[in-house]
Amino acid sequence: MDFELSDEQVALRDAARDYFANRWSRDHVRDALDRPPVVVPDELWQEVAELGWVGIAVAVEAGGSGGDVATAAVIAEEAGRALFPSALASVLTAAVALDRAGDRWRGALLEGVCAGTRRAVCAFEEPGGAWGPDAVRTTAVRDGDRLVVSGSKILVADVEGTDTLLVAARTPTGVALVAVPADAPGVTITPMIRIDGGQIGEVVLDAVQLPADALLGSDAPADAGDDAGADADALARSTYDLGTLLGAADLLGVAEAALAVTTAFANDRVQFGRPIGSFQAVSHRLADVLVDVEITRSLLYAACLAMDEGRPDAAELVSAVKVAANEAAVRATEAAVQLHGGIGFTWELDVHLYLRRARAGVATFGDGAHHLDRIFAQHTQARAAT
Amino acid sequence: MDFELSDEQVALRDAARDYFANRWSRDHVRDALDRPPVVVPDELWQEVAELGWVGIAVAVEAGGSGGDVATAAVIAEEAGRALFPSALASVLTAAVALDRAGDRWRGALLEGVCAGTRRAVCAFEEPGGAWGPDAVRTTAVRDGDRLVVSGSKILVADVEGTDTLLVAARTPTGVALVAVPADAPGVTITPMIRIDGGQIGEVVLDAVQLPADALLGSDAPADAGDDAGADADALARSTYDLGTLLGAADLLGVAEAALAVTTAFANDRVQFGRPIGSFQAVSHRLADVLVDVEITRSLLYAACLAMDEGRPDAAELVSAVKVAANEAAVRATEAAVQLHGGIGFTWELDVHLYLRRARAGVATFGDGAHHLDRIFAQHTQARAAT
Amino acid sequence: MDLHFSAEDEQYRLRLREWLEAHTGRAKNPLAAGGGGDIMGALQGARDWQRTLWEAGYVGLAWPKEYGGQEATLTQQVIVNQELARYSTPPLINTIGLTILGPTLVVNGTDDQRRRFLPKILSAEELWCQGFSEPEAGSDLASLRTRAEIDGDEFVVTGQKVWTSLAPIADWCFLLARTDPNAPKREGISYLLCNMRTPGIKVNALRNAAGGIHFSEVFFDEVRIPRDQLVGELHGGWQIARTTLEHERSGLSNVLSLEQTLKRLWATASSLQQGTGVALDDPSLRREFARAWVDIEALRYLGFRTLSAQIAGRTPGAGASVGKLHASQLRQRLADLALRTEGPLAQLAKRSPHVVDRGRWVAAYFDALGHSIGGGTAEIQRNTIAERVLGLPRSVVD
Amino acid sequence: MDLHFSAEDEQYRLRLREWLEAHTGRAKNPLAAGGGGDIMGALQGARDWQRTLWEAGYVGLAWPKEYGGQEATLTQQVIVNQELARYSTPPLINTIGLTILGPTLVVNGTDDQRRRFLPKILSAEELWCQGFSEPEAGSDLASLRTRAEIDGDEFVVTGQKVWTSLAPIADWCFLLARTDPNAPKREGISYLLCNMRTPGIKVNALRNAAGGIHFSEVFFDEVRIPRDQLVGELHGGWQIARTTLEHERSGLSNVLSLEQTLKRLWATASSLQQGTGVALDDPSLRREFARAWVDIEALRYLGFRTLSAQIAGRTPGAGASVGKLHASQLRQRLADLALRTEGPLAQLAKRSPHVVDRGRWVAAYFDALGHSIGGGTAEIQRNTIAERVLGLPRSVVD
Repeated sequence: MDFELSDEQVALRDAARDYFANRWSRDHVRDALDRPPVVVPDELWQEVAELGWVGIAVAVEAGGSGGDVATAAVIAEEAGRALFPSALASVLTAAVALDRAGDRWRGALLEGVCAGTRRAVCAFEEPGGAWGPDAVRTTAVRDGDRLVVSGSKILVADVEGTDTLLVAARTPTGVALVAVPADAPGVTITPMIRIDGGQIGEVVLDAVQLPADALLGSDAPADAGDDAGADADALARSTYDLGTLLGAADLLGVAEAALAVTTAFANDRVQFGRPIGSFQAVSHRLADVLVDVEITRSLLYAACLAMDEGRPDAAELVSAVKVAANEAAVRATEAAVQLHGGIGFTWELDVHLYLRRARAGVATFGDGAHHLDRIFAQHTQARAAT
Repeated sequence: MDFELSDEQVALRDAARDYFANRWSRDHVRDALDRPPVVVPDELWQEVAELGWVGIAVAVEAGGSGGDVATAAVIAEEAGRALFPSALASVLTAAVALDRAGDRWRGALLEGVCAGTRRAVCAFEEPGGAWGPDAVRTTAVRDGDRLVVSGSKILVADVEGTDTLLVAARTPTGVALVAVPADAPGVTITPMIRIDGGQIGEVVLDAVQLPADALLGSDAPADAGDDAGADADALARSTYDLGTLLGAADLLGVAEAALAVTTAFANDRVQFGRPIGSFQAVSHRLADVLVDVEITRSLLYAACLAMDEGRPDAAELVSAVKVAANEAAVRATEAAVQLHGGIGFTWELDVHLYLRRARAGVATFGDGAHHLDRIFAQHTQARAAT
Repeated sequence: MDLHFSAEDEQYRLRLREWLEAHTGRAKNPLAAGGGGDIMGALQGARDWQRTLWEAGYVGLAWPKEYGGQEATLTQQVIVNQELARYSTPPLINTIGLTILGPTLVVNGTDDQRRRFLPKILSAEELWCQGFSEPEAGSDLASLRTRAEIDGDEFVVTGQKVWTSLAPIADWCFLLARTDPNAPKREGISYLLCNMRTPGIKVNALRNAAGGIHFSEVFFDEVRIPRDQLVGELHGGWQIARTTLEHERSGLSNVLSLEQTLKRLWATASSLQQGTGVALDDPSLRREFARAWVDIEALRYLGFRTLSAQIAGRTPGAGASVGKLHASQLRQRLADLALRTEGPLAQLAKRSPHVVDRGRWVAAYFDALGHSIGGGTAEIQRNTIAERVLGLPRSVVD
Repeated sequence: MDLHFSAEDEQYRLRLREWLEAHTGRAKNPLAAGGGGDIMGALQGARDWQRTLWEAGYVGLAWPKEYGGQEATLTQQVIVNQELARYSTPPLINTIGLTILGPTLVVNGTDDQRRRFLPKILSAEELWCQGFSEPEAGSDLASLRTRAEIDGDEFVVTGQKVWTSLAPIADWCFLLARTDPNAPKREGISYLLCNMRTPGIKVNALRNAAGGIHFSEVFFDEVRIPRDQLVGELHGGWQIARTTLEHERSGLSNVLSLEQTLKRLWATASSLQQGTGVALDDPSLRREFARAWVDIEALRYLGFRTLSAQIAGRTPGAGASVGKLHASQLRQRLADLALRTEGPLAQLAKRSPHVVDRGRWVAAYFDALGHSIGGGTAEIQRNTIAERVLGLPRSVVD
């Protein structure tokens, strides 16, 4: 039994932390707030792809690095810590969906995505104020040998520069991801702006005509028999869960970074003749943040293992870690603002960048109430089943 | 405009505080926990009645002291501070209901109650887990010139030694208080035990036969015309609100007492060479309790004025002060336990007595969630009306 | 206890309403309108609005008539506050002068100072900024390092101030400077009034976390201030400033803005789609809205109690610090509630498509975080309550 | 990262389950049963149960075989914890000896001490209590005043201990006493083992806030302790005790009891009538139940991480203090949730008609409040985390 990072994961973490520290400045984020969105320059994207991080959780034979969910979470956490754009997690997630969708989806697109020459992202959320697959109203309707997708997506992460959208759409048997070329007729993409400068957009799908096999996995009813592909609904949901988990890892990185800068500040800043970190109003608040962070990390590891093992409690643990990560990130970054005092409230300091990323992350992949409701429902189902 | 106690109210407060300090020991409460309930000895009851406190809010011509709701709250708060049994507030509330019910109810019973020779209390709550008039299922049905009351009441405060129960029962036009002699055939009273030793009981009403005019106020439909008495439903509800308000005042007294003993302890107790009150972990928690207390007091005064003036927002403000008082009392008494350390957890110290009274008070007349729901509903109604 | 307004008071309210009905047409917030446009015009508009209100007798209600005030009753002050809020009139541009310096001069100023400065604070002819905080003296204000050396009939001031609101447009600054470097830290500080056009002053605007400009650094390089612009005793500035800080913390204006905020948010939550219904269908959210209402009412009546005590000639007691702490926490809870109400859309920036209420709530969130820092952090408020109200030993010994 | 149990481990689990199936019939909590009845019989039953479990190889898993332990892997320890919880077996009577003194002796004891004491801790033949806290030395434990003077081959101990669990029935006590009154406060303390039958010891049971008896005062009046019952170096007791306190804070046992509590409360909330439905129909309450589940899972996996670090030979790091603080807060939230679930019935005492679950939840509430005091208050835990994990300067300087 081992419940910490493996030596390889530790090495990866250190490498990612070094890389981001050397190649990515938080000043990019600050500057881009005035001219959003924050984007990863092509050169850097190429580098992270070559480091194997875009395809980190894609099978080696499909062009990826063959890592597990826990390994992907290491990358997402370090990206969060460095405020590196979430594009990495977004494309990484879409790549995993393609990889898991079976042989049909391995090949040029997925290899290109892993190599950094092409990009795919998922589009789940829609106008209407609710998160996740259950709220999807976009439809994918079979019309002869065509699949017709109609609907409207918002908050689609890292949508610009993407050549393939994995659009979550309703089918007769649930929800499925449908691969939609970004330049397909009927697709209109409008930029939206995130409070942390993050690149998101609105995607309107006006009766977009696609080949019948544009759908990832099978949407045939369960009793229809022998389809060897992945079940489309399960794939769509587990993809959303993976996104949620990586979102939580990102928030954990943000929380730890905010805690670290505030701890350093509390050690340095002298008022009333003492470092302010010696006042319990400061030190106890930071201790509470550390508890939040450790709690989140523990749940993150648990959720990673559960997803990797395909355990039935995986979805519940993913919700659990998102609940914890939301709180940890908000508390850590709000404590950072408060405990820095006036200086923490200036544009020049990084504190507000962490706060923005935290608040944007909370509003992505579900807030606490959303996930607590999800946990309660799953718990009740589980009890009813036993 | 004046928003503090009047000089007379201040004098009354000081007199009550002195009286309870001299005549009531918290040791009575502690001792009685092993042999509940805590009761007021007859001699003391006679004294508080003679001081005019049982009939404090009853009109002078009906045998009372003619005080307003704010004056009654002064007494309730001091009783809470001293952990004097809640019987005072219970009987005081029933007396006000009788006084307001019109001439029919002024006379021997009410005069006796004010004089301390007779007792009446209200019975609202029922099995079923919800608080207040809306949850009443007990019925009062007219049968010729009789009124037949059937149902079950629990958590009836100070029920022993009472000769008249004002039982909340459902009528065709709402809820009404019905005066039921405690020894009427069909009435069965069973003692229950409160965690603070308080005297409560279960009252089962098995088709209790009463005269037709046993109902306080009129339960005729509003358009039935010219009844000069109070409206029974409004009277029942405002009586419950008065009880709630006095319950909040009691909790405020408890919170202040707990804050005071803890503040004194924090000044005296030395650890690490300093009074523990100089550690922010202690002092800031007590400062937060003070904020809770001041908030509660402000809302208490506002609710008293609103009730005295019969303002439409009175019910909302009563709910507001109960929400605040519940929190203040729990936070103050839990802080008292925690900040006293091990010693605060012993039977001999009074700290747990305050905690018990606080928790019992929270569970009486509605918890925070109950009152927040009530406020929301009233707000929504008010908006719909405008 | 009696919260009735007298017939006379109600008459007063009626007159004010009539006046507001007639004047609120041109009272649209001129500063807010000036976002990217005609800044100087907006500034003049803001000065004009304060002057108009003052000429009508609704500014400086508590101040002596001699200096342009009204000597109105506290009840009338409450009425004015209530009605200005009801009509959503714009804030007054010279707030810092009105709420902090004015009351200080009434108590501690010389007759000449009062005559010279008070009327122009009221009319907004002279805008004021405050020079208290310094980079190394925030919560620990008494550690300030700005020096004022006496040279003949003048003070010569050198140092740096920070978190100064309005500095780029202010005409005057009231500041604290160290006049005796050898005295204990609280005993060598003086309170000075400085014309912002004096040579040697440099203002450097600071951008805040929300991206806006509300604060500045102000550098003083051998700035000469005539000796008659000293307020109170030489070296006696600390005590005066403390009083000033207490003025800063009183008042009911918080309630009014919080009430407006809740009202707006309630409307948003009642209409914002959430799944098959609206955001406010969520029972937990409903309770939090009700709770916010409770907290605002509490703040209102806490303010009334403080006023009552003042009317009765008692010291305001705990009210001021308690009110400030409660208000700043409440403002944060309300801002957090707003973001949760927005759900997924809370991630959207001001100018984004689909943003709710033009991004008002993210702005309110940043604003709320600032509120528990500015004018004394929440931590310092708790110290104050613990020590001065509860009588606990000092946690900060220096 | 890998949380699989090996085939061998699963085999081990299976054997344990078979054993438990065969033995849990008579494993009903003997102490709980003994409320007002046969106390001595209940005590013997509790000792017997621990002995039975030990003889089967399920007590002292981490301890050296030489002294009656199993030298089992940490994974096996986890399995035993899990299965004992699953079968709701009664707690072990000699917990303090097992979790605190035993590990201390393994590290700091002499060979003789280990041979003499460890096996009888395991078999529950000798019950232990702890003599650390004193009336004037609670959070500030190093201020303890109990003296131990050396007289020939003996220590002569005089002083008072408090908050001592099990003192009236314990056979032995491990205690801290000041052996050098002139040394700095942490450098003159020694760690002693004392037979509770020694003349001069007086035990005075204390009633706690809930009305039960869990703690005692223990008075030492010139109690003579042989010199070979000193653990570690003379005057070196403080360092040993610190280690002891860390042992006290580790372990996964909290998770198991919290899990049982949540399960029970969930059942209650699903059946307790509330208006026209049950308590758990309230959506806010549902979220709080889900949240409690999250917090318990977090504690579980936090425990696993601490274990993993131990297995890998690393120091447990933040885990212990963090786990203890989180667990005590969680226990309180859960108790508060229980009382809110009960609604109006939360006011009822244990033996009252209509009381829910025989008053379990009020008892749990008192118990939870005690948990954030006993074994280091929450405040002390936060100090520890701030100083030792985050590296902040000490807030308590003495």
